[in-house]
Amino acid sequence: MTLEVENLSVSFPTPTGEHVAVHDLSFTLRPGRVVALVGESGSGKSVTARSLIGLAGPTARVSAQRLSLGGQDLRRLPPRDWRALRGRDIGMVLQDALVALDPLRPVGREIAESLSAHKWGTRAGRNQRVQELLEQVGIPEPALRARQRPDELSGGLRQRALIASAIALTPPLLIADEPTTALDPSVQAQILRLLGRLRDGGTGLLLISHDLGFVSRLADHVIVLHHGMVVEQGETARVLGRPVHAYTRTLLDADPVRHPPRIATPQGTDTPPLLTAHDLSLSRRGPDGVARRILSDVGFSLHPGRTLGLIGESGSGKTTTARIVMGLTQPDTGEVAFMGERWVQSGRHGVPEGARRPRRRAMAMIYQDPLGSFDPRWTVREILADALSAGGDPSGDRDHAIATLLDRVRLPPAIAARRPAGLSGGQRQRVAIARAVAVRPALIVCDEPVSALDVSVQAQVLDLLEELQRELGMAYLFISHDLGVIRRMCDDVLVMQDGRIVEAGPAAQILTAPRHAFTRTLLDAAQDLSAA
Amino acid sequence: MTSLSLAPSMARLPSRRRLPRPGQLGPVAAILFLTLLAIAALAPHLLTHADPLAIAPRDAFQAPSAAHPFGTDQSGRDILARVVYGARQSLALGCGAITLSLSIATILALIGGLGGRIAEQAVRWLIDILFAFPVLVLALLCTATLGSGIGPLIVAIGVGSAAGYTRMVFGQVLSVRGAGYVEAARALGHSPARIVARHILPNAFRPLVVTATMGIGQTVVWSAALSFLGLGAPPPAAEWGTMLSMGRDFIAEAWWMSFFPGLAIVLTMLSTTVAGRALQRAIEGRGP
Amino acid sequence: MTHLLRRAAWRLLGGILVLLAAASLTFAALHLTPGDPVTAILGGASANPTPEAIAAARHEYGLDRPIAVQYALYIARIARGDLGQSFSQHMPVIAVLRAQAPPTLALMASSLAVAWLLALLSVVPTARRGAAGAIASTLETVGAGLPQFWLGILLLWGLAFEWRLLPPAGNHGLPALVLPTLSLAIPLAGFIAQVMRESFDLALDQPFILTARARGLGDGTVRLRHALRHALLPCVSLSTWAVGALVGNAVAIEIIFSRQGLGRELFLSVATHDMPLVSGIVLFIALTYILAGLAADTLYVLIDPRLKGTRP
Amino acid sequence: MELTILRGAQALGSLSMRPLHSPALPRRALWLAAAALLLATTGCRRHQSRTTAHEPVQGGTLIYATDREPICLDPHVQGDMPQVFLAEQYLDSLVAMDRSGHILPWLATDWAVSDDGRTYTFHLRHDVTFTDGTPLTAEAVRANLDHMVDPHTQSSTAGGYIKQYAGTDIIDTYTAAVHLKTPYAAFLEVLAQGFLGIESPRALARPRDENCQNPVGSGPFRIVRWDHQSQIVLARNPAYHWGPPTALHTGPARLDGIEWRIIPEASVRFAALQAGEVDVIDSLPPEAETPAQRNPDLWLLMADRPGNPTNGTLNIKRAPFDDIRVREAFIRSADIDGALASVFFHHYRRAGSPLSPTTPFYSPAFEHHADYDPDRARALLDQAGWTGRTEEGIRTRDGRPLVVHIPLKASLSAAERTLWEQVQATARATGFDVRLENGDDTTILEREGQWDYDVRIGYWNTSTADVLRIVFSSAFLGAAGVGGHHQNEAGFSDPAFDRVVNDALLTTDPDKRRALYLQAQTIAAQNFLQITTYPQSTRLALSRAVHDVRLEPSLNVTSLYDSWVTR
Repeated sequence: MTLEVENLSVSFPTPTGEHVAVHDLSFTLRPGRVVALVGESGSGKSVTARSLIGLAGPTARVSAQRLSLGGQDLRRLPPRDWRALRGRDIGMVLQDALVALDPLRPVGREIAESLSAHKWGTRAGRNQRVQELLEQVGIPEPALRARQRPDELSGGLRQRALIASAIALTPPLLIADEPTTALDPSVQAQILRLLGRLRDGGTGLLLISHDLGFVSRLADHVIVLHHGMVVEQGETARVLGRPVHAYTRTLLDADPVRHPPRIATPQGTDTPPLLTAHDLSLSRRGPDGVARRILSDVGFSLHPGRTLGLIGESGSGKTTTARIVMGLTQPDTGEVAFMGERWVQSGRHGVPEGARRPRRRAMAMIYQDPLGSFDPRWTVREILADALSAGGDPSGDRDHAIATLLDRVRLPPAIAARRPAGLSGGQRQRVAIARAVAVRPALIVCDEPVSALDVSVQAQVLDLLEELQRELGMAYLFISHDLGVIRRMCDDVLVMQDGRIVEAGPAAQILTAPRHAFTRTLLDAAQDLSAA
Repeated sequence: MTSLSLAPSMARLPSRRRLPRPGQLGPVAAILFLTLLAIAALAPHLLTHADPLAIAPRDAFQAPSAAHPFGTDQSGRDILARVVYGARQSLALGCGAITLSLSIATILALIGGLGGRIAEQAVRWLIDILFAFPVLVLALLCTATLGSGIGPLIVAIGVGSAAGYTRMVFGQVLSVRGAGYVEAARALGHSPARIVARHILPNAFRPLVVTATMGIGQTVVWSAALSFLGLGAPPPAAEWGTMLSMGRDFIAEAWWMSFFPGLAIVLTMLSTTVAGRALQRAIEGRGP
Repeated sequence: MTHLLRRAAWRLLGGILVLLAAASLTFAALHLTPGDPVTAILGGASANPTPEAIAAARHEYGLDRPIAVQYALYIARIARGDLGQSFSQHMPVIAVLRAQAPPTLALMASSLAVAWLLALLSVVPTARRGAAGAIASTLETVGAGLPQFWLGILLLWGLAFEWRLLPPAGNHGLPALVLPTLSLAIPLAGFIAQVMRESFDLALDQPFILTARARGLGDGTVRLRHALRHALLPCVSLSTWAVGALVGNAVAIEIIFSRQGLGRELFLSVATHDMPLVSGIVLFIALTYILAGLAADTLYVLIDPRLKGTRP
Repeated sequence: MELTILRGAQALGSLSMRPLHSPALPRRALWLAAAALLLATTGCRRHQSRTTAHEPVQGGTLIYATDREPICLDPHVQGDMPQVFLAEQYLDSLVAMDRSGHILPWLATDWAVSDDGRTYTFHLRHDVTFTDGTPLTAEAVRANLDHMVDPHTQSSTAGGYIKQYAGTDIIDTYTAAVHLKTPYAAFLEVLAQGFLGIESPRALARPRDENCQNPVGSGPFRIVRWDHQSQIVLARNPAYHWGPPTALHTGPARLDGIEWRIIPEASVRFAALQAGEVDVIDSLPPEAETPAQRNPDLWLLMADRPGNPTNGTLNIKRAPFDDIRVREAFIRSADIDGALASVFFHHYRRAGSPLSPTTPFYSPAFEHHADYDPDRARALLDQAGWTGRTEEGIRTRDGRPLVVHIPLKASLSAAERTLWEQVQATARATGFDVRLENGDDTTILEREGQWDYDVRIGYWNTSTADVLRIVFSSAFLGAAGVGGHHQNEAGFSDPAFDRVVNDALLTTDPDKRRALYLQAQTIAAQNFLQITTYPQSTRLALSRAVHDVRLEPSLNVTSLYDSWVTR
């Protein structure tokens, strides 16, 4: 069964006029083949996916010269036929199974629903089928898992469950919309293999992703979308190997993996460490009341002007470490010294916030979600003015200071009057950076500063951070789950797993010759995913 | 090129923009009615020439007519006039009560939100306790204690409805207290006082404008309920709830006696709600 | 699991606190009130008790003791579960409650049930359905704005007085329950529906709804099986509040429909400053509210299993 | 006025009423028609049988709906009207009274009064047993009288009526000698009231609050069950054959039982009657009277009650009413007739005299002694020196405004409330600032105890002119306890008056008493102590299916002993 799309256009009426989400998109998807839609947020990938199963929404105006599945014209399909088609002829996998599966129901029921929706078999038969499917997608103890809810499953398992529910009726075609985004690299690799198996099993796959590396591993045919326009399409090897369109090239170059690794800053041996942490550990009581160790004797030191990378999978304790360093969370044991003085001290005679406050300006933070860190009522000007006043900025001329800051982070002065909510992700993160440098800190803690951004923007922000470090000479404590980013940014690296540091050392050495097994798996996963 | 229209039953993109809300004219009507109320409260004589207190026993129980658009009551007083003049009473009650209960709520919420663990737990319990007393029950107790009349009524409703608002403001304070930007401010080394003043207070209380607007209507209803139970303003004062309860004894003979005051109450409630919603959208519009 | 015990204990403590506070508040309220309960005890419309009678009554109810003593005795008695003797009813408070609580509870139950029914009918089929949704939500706003007592009067007038479809007086048989129930249920339905609609709309925007549709599920199934459950939580917590409010609103309704019940009893006992009875009723209401809270907590977990153990 | 039984159509004629000023009427008539039609279709269970059976029918249950629920079913305790209404159905009295005020035998076959008028010897019937099996004996009589005056009983009526009671001697099983401290000519009259009904001594021996729930008498019915706030169920007493001489038949009651429903809302109560939910309602609200007359399925039974009519008593212990001129001015500036014409729909007659027309020894001479007369009122106020005026037009005397405080009990009926609102409005025209002050009953009783009022709204139902002594003589000035229930609400104290009313108790000679009570009425009237508004009255509306409902003469309370229903 083949899906043929010719000049598909989707548009939405908006107060300001017709907004064209997708324009003249054409491709053909055959069983056993993989077509990839690549592009950054707002490029129209998802709209396309939804249009193909008739779920673009009532306000959407979908038009095409040809839109047929196995010869059946989809353009004037009555709702009931659409329903019959969904799940049976085309399956759909969304990103993040935690919300893509009903969080209140056991995954087994969700999968069974794909069967019952099409009156497939008896109840017993369906349950049987559910078991098979779970096994097929490689979930151990399927009987148990079927009774668990998404939040009770690990990221990898639940994503597999989601896929299982999509392929329940073995549809010839499968649409995967960002199937691996926000997953840890190792999990991404597993999903990659699973999708590969499905393709080999003869399923036609429409793969939607922003991750070129991931796409290159799977797709036969790549379509690069930019603002709803097709900028380039063709054989994967050709498009990714010899891109003709500039945008494609920027996308490729943006991939941190392609960026030369950082040349380590020479360590000023004479200078005392800017920041030292000793056997920090912390345990927290979970909702079930059971105390869990989330950090165990973590210790490290960071010298002025250098960048220390903190890598590990989600839940490995990276952010907790950062918060303790920031003095926002009190550890159970251990202490932190900053600029040679006691900064954080566990136990009763800890350092009072009052004693920290004068030195706080010397340490700034950049958050993964900048928006949440801005007061929704404030304009960019107010935000920066506030930061400057905190930094005890001497120059009387606020507006000038703000202008210089904005210029420093490559933002137009006009931004000053706007609220962060109205800005793009990249702009927001730049404002966050501007706020951080406003206080002229000696250390900036960066918690996943780019993981929420499109690749091209990612690259620009990373460039900016490097540049600022060169100019202002501050040190970074840099947290990321992305090896590429770490390789590019860091002098030294700490690898964390389950709240412990499993390996530490110079980036060059760790990322080339890892000693610890976990580090190696991380690297392998990254290898699998990075473009050929 | 052909265009296929998809059945409306299908999912939409997660865009919060929707069809125009039920009647953009809703808010307009609401504002109009509220202005009318304001006039009635401030300059009632502009809306009616009749004297709300002048009795004419022999014109009692007249059905709505040109002379008496809303009819007359059991003493032959013009009901339109009484409804109009009653607006001041009722609005005074509404505004007074909502102000009182919101100030109670604010104070408790701040104590609970910023006063440390014990204060927090204490406030939680206090809210529980207050909630265990339905508004009317508390109000009954209050009026039993303070006697009847406007002042006690305001206190009664104010205290009675405080629980709900306290819980709301308290929750707001807590969520703001944990917000990312408050932490960011701490990280910048701002003093707690400054953080409270510049972040927590403004953000916690921004929704209060809306709440207050909507609350007025609710409190008007409650005060009417109390006057209805005979605890309202002393005669001959025109007060909607009192008129309503008086009218109920004559409902079979003169439906208009309780219908029109009730209508006034309902319209007040509705228009404050609608206006409040509009206000909310406006704030959110210029907010995040 | 000690942790779970601790939470239970905490909750119990809270409950007791609430009850104690309720008791003390009523005690205070009724001792601050002007007017000697004795005049209430002996004061019918045309009562003229002799000095001996009054002295006897004062002594009988311990009203000649100092306030502090009265309070202590009072709390002690309540702790023993003895609510005392209603002096306006000439019978034990417990007996009054036993007689008056059932009708009110029945009224509350039926009102809550009907309110939920109306809310579901108004929201589930119309949410995100353009005009229908707009109309329904307008109706909900109007409904929520109707004062129970006014609605009650109009229903009484229309359906009982003029059309004689239903019995006017609200004590005997099921038909008599209809009008009071409606007057309480319609506004409540408005409130619940407003909350439900909002969360229902939000639920419809969730990705899992898209997934469900992508499986080929019909719209109705999606709404009922997936969206609805997510929309229930806030409505449940609203309902616990409603349980409290219903008792309050029952006062007016029971009076209008001349229906026996706690609401009316409460009103009368406050008017007669019948301290034991008032505090008895208030305690009962507080207890109902607490129990409703517990019930809601269990419901929460049934609706959203993720909450298991997380609720304090 | 004499007992009036209004029968449907002719009721319209017999009632002197002007057409009602209400354009709503035709509309309502229409409704009624529609309603009647619906009634027929929805097949409502009563009112159907219009066959006016002439032969009384045995059996059946009658549903009686009243406004107030007794707080205690034993009328000795407290003593409020709802109690005596119920008592009439299950209690008998020692003596009965007929319409002309004569005392007739009942439980007591005959009696002798000693010359000093301080000992009454009662000879009882030998065949009377209470429904708990206890026989009626002299012992029982003593137990009852002792019970009434026992402070613990908390009697505020019966106890008050026999303050003079000293004790009872048992002459033999069926003969009791009742001793009084002082002569008390009204003794037999009050004994005839249900308030002083005779209960089973065995039942009385129980704790008061227990007896309150199900007292036991010897009457035509016995109390079966009391569902509080809902109904009281009574069943026939099959052994009953000692009915009062005023009854229409002898032997057991005709009804199997009575359901005594409590429906406080007047409009609901009337609607229930129209809907056939109940057979009889009392306290028919004025606004429902005309519809009731027009409803062919209903008939009305009404009678004024004896005693001190509904009134506002002026507190003469403090300004402004310590000045008789101001009192007269106030009374004359209150347009009661206007009120009776509006909220009372012309159904209530004005009462001008301190006694209700149905009271023994009532004199019509005072009906118009203080009618509405604003001009005279103004003149009087000028004389009294209330010549100043505030900008609102309130009169003042040396700077102080002419304020009249009137506390209103929450339990006051809508019509009554309106009446005083209208008094407020009319009195304002002559310069009175009348303050109507709402409050729950307890708070207001308290104020009354403290003499903290200028006008006290009340009434006093009793079968004797001796009521004048209770409401005006100095003997009743004393505040009783903290609650402070002085019966003499005016604070009137006049030795001459006291002498008259006390003398009236010493003689049993009707003519002497008549003369004395005429004097008493004169003094009370001349002193302008009350705005009397309208007589208290019993107003029943009954289904046509109900027959022979009687009003017991002493207080005109409902008696269902003779009644029967046709279904």
